[in-house]
Amino acid sequence: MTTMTKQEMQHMIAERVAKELKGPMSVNLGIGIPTLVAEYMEDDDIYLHTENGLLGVTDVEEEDIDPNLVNAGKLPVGEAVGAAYFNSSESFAMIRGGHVDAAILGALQVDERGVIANWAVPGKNIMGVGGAMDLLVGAKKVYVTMTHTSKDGSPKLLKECTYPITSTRSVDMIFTELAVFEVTEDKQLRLVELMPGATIEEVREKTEAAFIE
Amino acid sequence: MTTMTKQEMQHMIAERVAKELKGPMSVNLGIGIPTLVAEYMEDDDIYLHTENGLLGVTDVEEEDIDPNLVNAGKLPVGEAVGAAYFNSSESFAMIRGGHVDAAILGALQVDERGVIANWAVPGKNIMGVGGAMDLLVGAKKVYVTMTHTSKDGSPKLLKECTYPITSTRSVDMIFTELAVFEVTEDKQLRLVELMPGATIEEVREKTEAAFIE
Amino acid sequence: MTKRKQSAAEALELVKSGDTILVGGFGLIGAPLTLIDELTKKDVAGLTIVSNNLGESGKGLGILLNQGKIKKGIGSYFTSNRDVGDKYQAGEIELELLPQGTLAESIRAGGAGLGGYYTTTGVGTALAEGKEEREIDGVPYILEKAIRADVALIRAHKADTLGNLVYYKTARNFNPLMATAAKTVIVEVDEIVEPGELNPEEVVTPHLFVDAIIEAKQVLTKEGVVSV
Amino acid sequence: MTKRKQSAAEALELVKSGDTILVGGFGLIGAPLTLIDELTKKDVAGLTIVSNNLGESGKGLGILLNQGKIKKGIGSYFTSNRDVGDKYQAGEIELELLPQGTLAESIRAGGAGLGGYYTTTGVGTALAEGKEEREIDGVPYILEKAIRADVALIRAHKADTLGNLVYYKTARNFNPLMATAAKTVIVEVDEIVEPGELNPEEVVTPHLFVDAIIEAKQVLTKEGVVSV
Repeated sequence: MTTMTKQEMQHMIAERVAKELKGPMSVNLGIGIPTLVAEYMEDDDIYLHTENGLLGVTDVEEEDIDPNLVNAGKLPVGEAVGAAYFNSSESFAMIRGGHVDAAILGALQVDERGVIANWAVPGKNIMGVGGAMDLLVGAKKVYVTMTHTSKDGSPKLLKECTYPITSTRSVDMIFTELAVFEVTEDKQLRLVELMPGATIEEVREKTEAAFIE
Repeated sequence: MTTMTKQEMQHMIAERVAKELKGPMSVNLGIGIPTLVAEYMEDDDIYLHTENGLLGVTDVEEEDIDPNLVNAGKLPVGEAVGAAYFNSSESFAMIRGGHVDAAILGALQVDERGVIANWAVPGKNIMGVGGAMDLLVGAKKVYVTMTHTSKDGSPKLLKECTYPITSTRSVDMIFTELAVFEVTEDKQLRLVELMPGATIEEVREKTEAAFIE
Repeated sequence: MTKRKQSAAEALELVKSGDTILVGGFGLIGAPLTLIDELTKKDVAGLTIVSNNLGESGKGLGILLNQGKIKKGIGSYFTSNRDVGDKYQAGEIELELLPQGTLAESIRAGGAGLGGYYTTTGVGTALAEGKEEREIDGVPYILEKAIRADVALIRAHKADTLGNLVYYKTARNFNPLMATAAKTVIVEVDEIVEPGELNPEEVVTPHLFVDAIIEAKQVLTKEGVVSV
Repeated sequence: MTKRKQSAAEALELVKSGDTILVGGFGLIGAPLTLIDELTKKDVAGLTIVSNNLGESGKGLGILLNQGKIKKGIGSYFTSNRDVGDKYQAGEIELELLPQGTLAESIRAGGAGLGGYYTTTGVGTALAEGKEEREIDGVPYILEKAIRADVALIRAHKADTLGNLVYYKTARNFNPLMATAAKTVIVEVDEIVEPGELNPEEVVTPHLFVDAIIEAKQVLTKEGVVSV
């Protein structure tokens, strides 16, 4: 694992999440690793939603970039066949109302019930939340992607989040470069898969949260 | 006055209200006498709103009737130049949000503060309200048109409404075949005009509500 | 993938007794007449119907009413069908009357994942009875709750096979709202086209709201409702 | 009648110190760059700006921020402009952070004449502090209040001279909402056309919301903001 670059790690996680997506479905991709998921989706019946007002996001060639056509990360995107534009209240009505099938989000921390923190760090100014809280309460399924540990090696899967939580709702699955967890109905983490090259010992060592093996 | 048909009376009232409308403005016309007001509007900058989803109502020739293009009374209408269609929640957002400049409505009763009853009769089933309550709370100005008395000759301008009120909001002006009243800032009726052929004695006799002469 | 169904019967397969059903239209204008017609042939009862009106006497939802399949009606203007009053007098139907803007807004709130909202409409009237009143910034409002349903039956003009919808003139009315507020959304349209044929800027209902599409077989014309 | 104004300065005549101003855009995308530019030249102070972001550092609303004209910002993602943090640390600006969907919904509620609404977003988080929580049908919600403003500065694609508006791709974002929630609504567009040139089925903002229209002179391109 130590020979993998950060970028390779991110792509590996993105590729793994993509396998969970079976169309027809609508999916909202967050910033960071989630954005990479689009590269690995195999099903044609997956429709990407971006909360700034488009259902039907595709990638775009450099020469076709339109400065007024972007995703929630303000990156240039393309318009899929069968797309639709809408305003921000309509977009979040879709999200909050339960009409988006899945959201793939990054996280700073996840607790052992699957509750995540992904919008603020204590001690710093709380300056931005964007659509994170709306996606957490509204998306039918929430999949979290993140590196298993922080830069300093400390676990991100914790007993309790020490950062402000994004929602009281537990996510459905968590994907790291070491493992895939699901959150059970009674809100426990369950290890469902080791990622290539990872060992159960390494996962145990780098995870503070209790999980079912 | 007694030689006037009911239809003539209605047209006379409609013609008088039309004089109050100075564009640019958006106006919602209710069912009955208010619908006739469109025939007498002299200003080109008046845009008619109908709560079933159209700004830019015009009249329509028999041969151009489209069964899917109607006003709130379900009567066929035409589409003006510069019109726009919208859904029912957008339409009532316009009304309730104070974006429609004037509503012209019928009334069953008006009390001496200008509060009206126009949607239900006690003792009968309360079966329909439509957009009446929304227009009352939302339109910037509300003009009421009605015959001065009921079929049995009893006054409709009363001390208190005996029918269920439509809103606690006082209307702005009341137009009958006998007189024009405005509602003052301190919520009193003030006679501003006698209609052609009417006498102050007749208005006094047929009006139960107190009014300033 | 296509959401096109071969018949109204196939589209209505999931509808069952006791369901709450949103039905589009302002009277017969923009009402899903083909789906309503099929519903009158289906063996269901105890329905709660949310619709501006309950059709006209013997037309549209009026047929369903006369069949006794409607347990409760939620709408703003039942006066357009005189049979509703008779049923109500006979104790055969419950009714909930809402101002038209409140009916529309409550359905939108349901679709948008809201619990309820404070509106000025109806404050101080008989329709505010039993509803919480509260002042916000000095203005009195009443609390109205969101409306959500099991099924929505709606009418649009065109659909692509993904389920994107555009509407036609004042037949739009409640339909786009209702498309957002039910677990299963069934649409009838004049024409079904391929994805890419509708302009993305002009789509009113994006496809993620829609479950099934059929072509309309009962259509409102100048001469009334006709089969096509 | 035409709502066309000859200059941004003329369009902004009514704007005054202490105003609450809604400003469209998601970052610079769909932001009314010409009107913002003119606002930076105007002698006003103590503004409350409601906008998803406060521009970028030294761009769009970021200039207004650095001029010290903004007393308070209400938005969802100030992180996109690092200057906001510095101003906040220095106690030179108040900030109110809302989830993006709540920001959008509160503006819509303001335009729709509602007092507030119950949303699930934010329940149990730091952003729910001080907000009323209440269960409706077993689900916990928090109360969010409507947002209304003195002025809205928005960006659309085309306007007719009456004020009907259509938008362009993801530059639509908050603009149609903001058009409904201010006493004075000022729009900049790529093109002003005659009434009748926009299809009534495709108008997104009907003209009764709009007060003044100008042609955009500052435009976002692949190369950044340029004057045209």
